[in-house]
Amino acid sequence: MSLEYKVHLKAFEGPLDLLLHLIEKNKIDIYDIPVAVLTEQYLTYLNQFREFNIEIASEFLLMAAELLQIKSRIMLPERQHEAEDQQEDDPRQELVERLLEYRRFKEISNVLDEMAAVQEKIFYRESSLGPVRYLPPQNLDMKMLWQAFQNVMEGQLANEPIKKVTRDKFSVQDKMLIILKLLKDKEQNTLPFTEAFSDDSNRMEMIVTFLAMLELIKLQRISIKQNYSFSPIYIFLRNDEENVL
Amino acid sequence: MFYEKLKAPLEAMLFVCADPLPVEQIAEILEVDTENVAALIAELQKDLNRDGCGLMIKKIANSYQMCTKPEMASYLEKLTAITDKKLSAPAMETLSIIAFKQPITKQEIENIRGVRADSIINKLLERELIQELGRKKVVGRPIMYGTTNTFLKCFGLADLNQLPSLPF
Amino acid sequence: MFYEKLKAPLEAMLFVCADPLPVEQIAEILEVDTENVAALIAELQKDLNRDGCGLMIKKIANSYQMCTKPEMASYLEKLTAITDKKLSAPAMETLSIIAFKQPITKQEIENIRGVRADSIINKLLERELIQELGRKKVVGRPIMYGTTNTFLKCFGLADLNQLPSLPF
Repeated sequence: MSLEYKVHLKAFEGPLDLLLHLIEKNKIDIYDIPVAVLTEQYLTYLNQFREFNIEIASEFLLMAAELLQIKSRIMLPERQHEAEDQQEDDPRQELVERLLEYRRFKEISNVLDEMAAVQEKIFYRESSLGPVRYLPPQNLDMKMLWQAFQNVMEGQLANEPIKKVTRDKFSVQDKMLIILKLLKDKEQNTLPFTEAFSDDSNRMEMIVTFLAMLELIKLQRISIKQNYSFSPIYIFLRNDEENVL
Repeated sequence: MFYEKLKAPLEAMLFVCADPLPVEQIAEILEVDTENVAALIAELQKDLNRDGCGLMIKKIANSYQMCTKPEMASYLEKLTAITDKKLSAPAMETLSIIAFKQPITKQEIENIRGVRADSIINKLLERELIQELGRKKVVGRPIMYGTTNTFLKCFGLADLNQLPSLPF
Repeated sequence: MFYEKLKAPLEAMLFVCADPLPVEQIAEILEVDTENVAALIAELQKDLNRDGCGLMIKKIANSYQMCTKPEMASYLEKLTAITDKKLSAPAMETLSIIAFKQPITKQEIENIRGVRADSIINKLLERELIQELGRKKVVGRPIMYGTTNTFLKCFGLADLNQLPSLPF
């Protein structure tokens, strides 16, 4: 057998492609497919694939099964007139619709192919644009600059360790005792994480509370538990030892 | 037209800028309305249409791009090494399904063609002929695909409405 | 001229080719003598000279190149120019530090703001709001930065003395 024939066999993109080829070759009316004939020819092709050791993609086998099923449904004697009003669907209906849709896109792809061929005759230039340049920004004024500078300076002041009244208001030591007391008062000595922070606490107090918690964990006085990500976190008292603070 | 003298700058801009130039950007730089840009383009196009001229202007989406007339191809092919950029038949089929059915998922494409589409979709994505258009709100939230401006350019379309109508 | 119809292909070739195109190559592709190329170029040049056209042909050594007319420069510059509508807060803060504390090194700026300043400094340099003012005579000889004349212009200042004085 010639090499071309082999290539020809391989050329079918998929089962629908092969079926369309058979339909066209045999001048079959797509709206009235002789399923038995088509199925036989389809299977013959698959056998030829095999002879040439061409690996048959699973889609081809799936279609073979579908064809055989349609064939058997046609060959079944007409059902008893149990539902006389209900017109039995033609078993070929779905296959025909798929073939028609596939054929539409095959045709349209040829049109697009021709359109692309026209465009391939058109040539473009490479860009000769220079690099991007930034023009001076607009809408700037002194006030903005001055305000920005003050923001910086304020930020810097806040960073400097200057005595601030709030700073001494809470101590880690005190907070540790408060947390332990809270836990002892609670049932099962357990407390949701968020409840360790009083509602009206400012940022500094929250930080101190958190530090106190870390310290207590380090001292193995409390434990933290979270069952899964983003679930509530619980603090509980560890009882392995009586407290020493 | 008061803006007749802007035709030359417009031509220079289209020449320099290799990518399609959006109408808005042209209008902003020339300091005219977008309608004036369309009129200017038409004037320029008329100039270029004359016989001794090898150039033309193409509209792609809402942008304009300067290029050579198709009749010049035989000369230009000698000038540049042409790499074969032709799409395979399966790729072209897949692309036409996406063009007409966008937004469409891989599964939907596979249903129509009856074969797997992964590698072809990747190829089309690589060549920037198609793009992802978000995810479909169904089980599995599959990615939906649609065509790009490169697609329009490759097929000489100003916009998707210019696609040929589907047979029957 | 028998070769008049070659003017359009010549124009297309010059358009597509970004580099200067040698006369010999043009002659070979158009299948004419090099003298004919010169005559064709002259014809094409004449076409381009008309008012509504923004292009011209430049002769470089024994080659030709298509380019834009010099008068188009002001429009073409706008194609690549980006004007910031405003500066970001971090950029403005950094700029203010440089303005009030110049000359100042990157390290000193970072000490004040507490964050890395490289990308913002580059951005300000790109926009010509700041410039390098030599190197500080300390270990590592770091670059010092100060403001530019563009900075003065953008903020409507005649000179740096017009900056408000620091309250501390």
